[in-house]
Amino acid sequence: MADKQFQAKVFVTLKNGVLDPQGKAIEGSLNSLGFDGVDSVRQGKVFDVALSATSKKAAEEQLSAMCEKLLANTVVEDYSITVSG
Amino acid sequence: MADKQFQAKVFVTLKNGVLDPQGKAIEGSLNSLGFDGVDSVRQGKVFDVALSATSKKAAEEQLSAMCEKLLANTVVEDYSITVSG
Amino acid sequence: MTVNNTHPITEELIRNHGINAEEYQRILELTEREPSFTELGIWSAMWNEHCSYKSSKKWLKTLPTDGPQVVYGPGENAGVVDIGDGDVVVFKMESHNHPSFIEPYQGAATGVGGILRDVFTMGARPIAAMNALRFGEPDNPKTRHLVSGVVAGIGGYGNSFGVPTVGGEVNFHRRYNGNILVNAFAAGLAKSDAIYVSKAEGVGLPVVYLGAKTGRDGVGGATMASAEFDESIDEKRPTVQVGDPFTEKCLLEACLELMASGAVIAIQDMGAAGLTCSAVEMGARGDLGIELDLDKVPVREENMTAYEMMLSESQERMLMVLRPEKEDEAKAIFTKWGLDFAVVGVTTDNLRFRILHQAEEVANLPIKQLGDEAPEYDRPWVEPGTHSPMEPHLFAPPDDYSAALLYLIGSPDLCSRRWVWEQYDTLIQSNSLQIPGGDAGVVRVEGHETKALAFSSDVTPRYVEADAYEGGKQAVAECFRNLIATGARPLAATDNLNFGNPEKPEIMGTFVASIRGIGEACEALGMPIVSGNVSLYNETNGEAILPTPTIGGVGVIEDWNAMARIGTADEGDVLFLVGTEATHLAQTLYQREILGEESGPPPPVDLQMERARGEFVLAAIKTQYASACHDISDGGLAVALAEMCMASGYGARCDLNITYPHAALFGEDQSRYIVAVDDQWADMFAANSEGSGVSFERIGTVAGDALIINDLVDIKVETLKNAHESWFPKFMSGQPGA
Amino acid sequence: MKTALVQFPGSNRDRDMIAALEQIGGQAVQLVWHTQTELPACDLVVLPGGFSYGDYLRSGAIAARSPIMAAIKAAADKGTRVLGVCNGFQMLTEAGLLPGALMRNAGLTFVCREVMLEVVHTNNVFSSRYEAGQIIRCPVAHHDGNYFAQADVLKRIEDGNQVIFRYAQGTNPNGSINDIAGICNAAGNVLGMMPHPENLIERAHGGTDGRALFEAALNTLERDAA
Ligand SMILES: Nc1ncnc2c1ncn2[C@@H]1O[C@H](COP(=O)(O)OP(=O)(O)O)[C@@H](O)[C@H]1O
Ligand SMILES: [Mg+2]
Repeated sequence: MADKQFQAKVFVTLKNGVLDPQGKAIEGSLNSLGFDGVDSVRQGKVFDVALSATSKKAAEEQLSAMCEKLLANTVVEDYSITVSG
Repeated sequence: MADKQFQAKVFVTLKNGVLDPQGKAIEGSLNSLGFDGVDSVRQGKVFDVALSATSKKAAEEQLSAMCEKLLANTVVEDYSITVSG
Repeated sequence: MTVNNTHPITEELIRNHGINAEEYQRILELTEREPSFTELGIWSAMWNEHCSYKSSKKWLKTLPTDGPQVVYGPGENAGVVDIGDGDVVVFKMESHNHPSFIEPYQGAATGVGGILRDVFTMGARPIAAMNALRFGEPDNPKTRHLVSGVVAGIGGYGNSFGVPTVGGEVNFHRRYNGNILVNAFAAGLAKSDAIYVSKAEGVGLPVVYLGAKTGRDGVGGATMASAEFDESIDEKRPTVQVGDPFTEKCLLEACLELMASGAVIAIQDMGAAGLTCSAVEMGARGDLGIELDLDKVPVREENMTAYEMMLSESQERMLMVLRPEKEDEAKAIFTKWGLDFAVVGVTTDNLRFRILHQAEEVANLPIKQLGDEAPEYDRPWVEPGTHSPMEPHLFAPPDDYSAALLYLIGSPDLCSRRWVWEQYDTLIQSNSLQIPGGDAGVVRVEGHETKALAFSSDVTPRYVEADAYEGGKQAVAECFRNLIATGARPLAATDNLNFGNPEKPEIMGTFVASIRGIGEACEALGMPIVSGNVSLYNETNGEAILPTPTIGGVGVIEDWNAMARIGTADEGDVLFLVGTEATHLAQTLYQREILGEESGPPPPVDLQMERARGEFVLAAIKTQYASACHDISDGGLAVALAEMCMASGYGARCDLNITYPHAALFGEDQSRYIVAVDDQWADMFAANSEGSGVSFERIGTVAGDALIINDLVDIKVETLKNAHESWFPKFMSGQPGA
Repeated sequence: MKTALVQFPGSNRDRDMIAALEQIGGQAVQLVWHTQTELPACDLVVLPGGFSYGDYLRSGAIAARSPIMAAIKAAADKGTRVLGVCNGFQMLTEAGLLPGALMRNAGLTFVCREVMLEVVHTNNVFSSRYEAGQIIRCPVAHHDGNYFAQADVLKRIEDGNQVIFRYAQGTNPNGSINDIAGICNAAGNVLGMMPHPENLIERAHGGTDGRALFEAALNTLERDAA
């Protein structure tokens, strides 16, 4: 069965309770820039992954394997995946 | 008029054609880890911003101002915003 | 699909390539027909100011460039200087001003990447880096953002690559508001019999592409680097490139392995107008033609035109002429390091630069003319005016000398740069003997028991602005002094000449006069210029930067056990002033920061005296009389004493014979040092200076926890430190009071 | 003592580390390339500092997934000494040989300066030549040295006397939780630390406080006795 092309987005964000120096700093600068509506900022990563797989499900499985193996450090990070065919 | 709470996601990604050394390295690593279905990886940032504004529209305006001023380096990066709440 | 390489050659297109009417005429003659679009791009890349030095060549030729120690002078990727025992030091300084203003992090980072490549292309492993930075005034809204971006970019690249940053400069001035300067210096170490140059040899040999893939990065960048800024700057943004220090580090290791394997005949890094400049250089130097097949060039973007590939400034790439029998071995090395390796062309005997793309010829030009017959201009220039001397009595004394000193050492141009250099890895390679904070950075020569090299970067733009000739001399003299102050014998220098629009006779005049000064000083102080870089058109909306000819000097220390430092004075040591009481207050920081004026002539430099005093101090350090040493520069004697106190943690008690107190303390008279001497040697030291005819004065002793000068200054060292250390962090954190 | 040092693309303090190991150990270090799958016979494996893979994705993350890592894990389980400094420490946490993670410095910038370290425990093969509670000088040079571990993990390593080095006298340069600068595994044969003892081992470095760590790890006393 031939492979199909998929475009996926993988989000990797810090677990709650893990401190986020970058987010904190950005929050601070935003406030000092006058954006006082900002209550909190957390910084995460997003990966745009182009991959080929036999099915959307197969693609999703591969992607979560990638997260477990490399893309996320599950000690401090959570991940989520969205695949569009 | 009282402010409402909004949860926003801000995506900051490299402009097309701009070299993405990180994405390149991750791509290589995924391939050598056996994920040979992976065709390309581009890495970007995602910011989870909690903010209060008078309206969704106001929130969106504030957020794009934040991107222009701080969150994105518009010389090499594009940004997109989604507001919920 | 096939890419369209053709494009009508209109007058506007020609103008947009920065080519004027005469130049285009010349291009027609040399091409012997109307150039193709790709050819026009190639001509413009080779003939723009950045690559051709067409405005400056005439004057650069007047600089002293040789000496027994010089192995390769200007013209190669970097200068090469003999340091004995079969070792050479390879160094150069280069600007990345415009890119850094547009995108401070990447602009500065790729600037560092470029200069490192210049050094290791020649076969040298980089061992030290410096960066000379000029920013607009602190309260300019752009300044903080530019400082943080540039510093992070320099660190981001250099730290990851793994070279210690051992020195540099930071200045703030209104005249850099719209046009900052980022000058990066790098030095490397090599064996004198293992130096590689760009001159190709042999016909029919493979031309190999090495390193990272080609994208559309910086297409037109070389043209941008020579264009004046205006409000339309945003349109120039796409030409900014992203650096990849990781790939550069792999490229370094791969190139050094490759060279060791004997596979390299000629090698050249791809800098401005990458493939074009590097290929033409190799061919023209070696009297060979070069033929390139662009279909073989590793690309990372689709549908790239020949024009884009030839002008791309994608980073971390090199071009090499290879010994054919070594191809497999060479390829294996690059595969091991995960880098591209592609045979993209061949050397020919027809002296043509021939480019094929999609099996069509897109360029066919005379390679020698491309390389050597760039226009050379004798731009009109006017001799800059000079100022009559200003006596000390013309300057108001401070109400409170302690307060004035505290203010000065806490001011933007004199405060500690720790905030900057702690973001740089100053220790990597385990050879750093002196890191930033002293007069020059010092690193050991690996594989040698006692030898070390010293590096300093210097220029005082306000002096050059006031008197370009004296200012040029002073830049070299201060560099000489900073090297001497560590116990190094100055060997040679590189320069980075940053000026405004050379088409303006006044600017050209400043350029000419400062080169005259630099040349005379280099001659007199035995520091030939072995490499350099010119950056012109540093203007925004018609206002030029302060003329800023940065000098990067290198000196050798035969035995680092006999080295001097700024902070090693011990309680009870006697402090000597080498030189005489200061009288010059015009163009000093005292005048600018305390009196709020910038006027008059800069302090003149007597080159004979500079040399005599330098050699005396050097001898004193080598014979280990000096327990500490510091040259006197910005801020004068009082600031120099304060800097020594802060560095050692000890106070000092000084009694000076003084005619004009404010001139004596803050005057910036040149060619002066403070030397600390163990009191048991003090008389001997004094006798020696008498003997050598060098003027000196015994000014005090190292004692207590406060700096005390006559009845004028009395400040605790702790208080000095706080004032000195606080400005930069405060400023960068956006706190008021900075 | 046979020593092996693993090199990754982007390692750059490997040469500093090799110099220190050879100077103090008096023996040539065996170099191992990251793509190898077996270690040479050795008693000590060193993961050097630097920017393996440019520190892209996360510092040490990609290196921690390279082929040689399995062999290093196996060796560690068998009791072979493993030392990770700076980027090496980051790899050890990423590879799961040590708990916790090294996050971006609290100040967000790269920091290179000398700090003071408290030697907390001397119960292992790396710190045994120091006195417990001794304060030593040591340089740091990193961008991601901000040690973090979830509360339960933190309690476990503190109670298990696995915190070997702490930033002392208010010199914590990166915001590390509990001022943690270096930790070892429960067995005590794997040590990770952010500071660079290899950069403070001879007069030219301005101090030798880093030597004792290598003397211990390399058993130089035993060697000298023999
Ligand atoms: N951008 C920089 N990077 C590294 N070191 C710097 C930088 N700017 C200044 N320094 C260091 O700060 C110290 C003071 O600088 P400066 O006042 O220019 O020295 P000098 O007056 O001796 O020329 C020197 O050791 C210099 O190397
Ligand atoms: Mg100096």
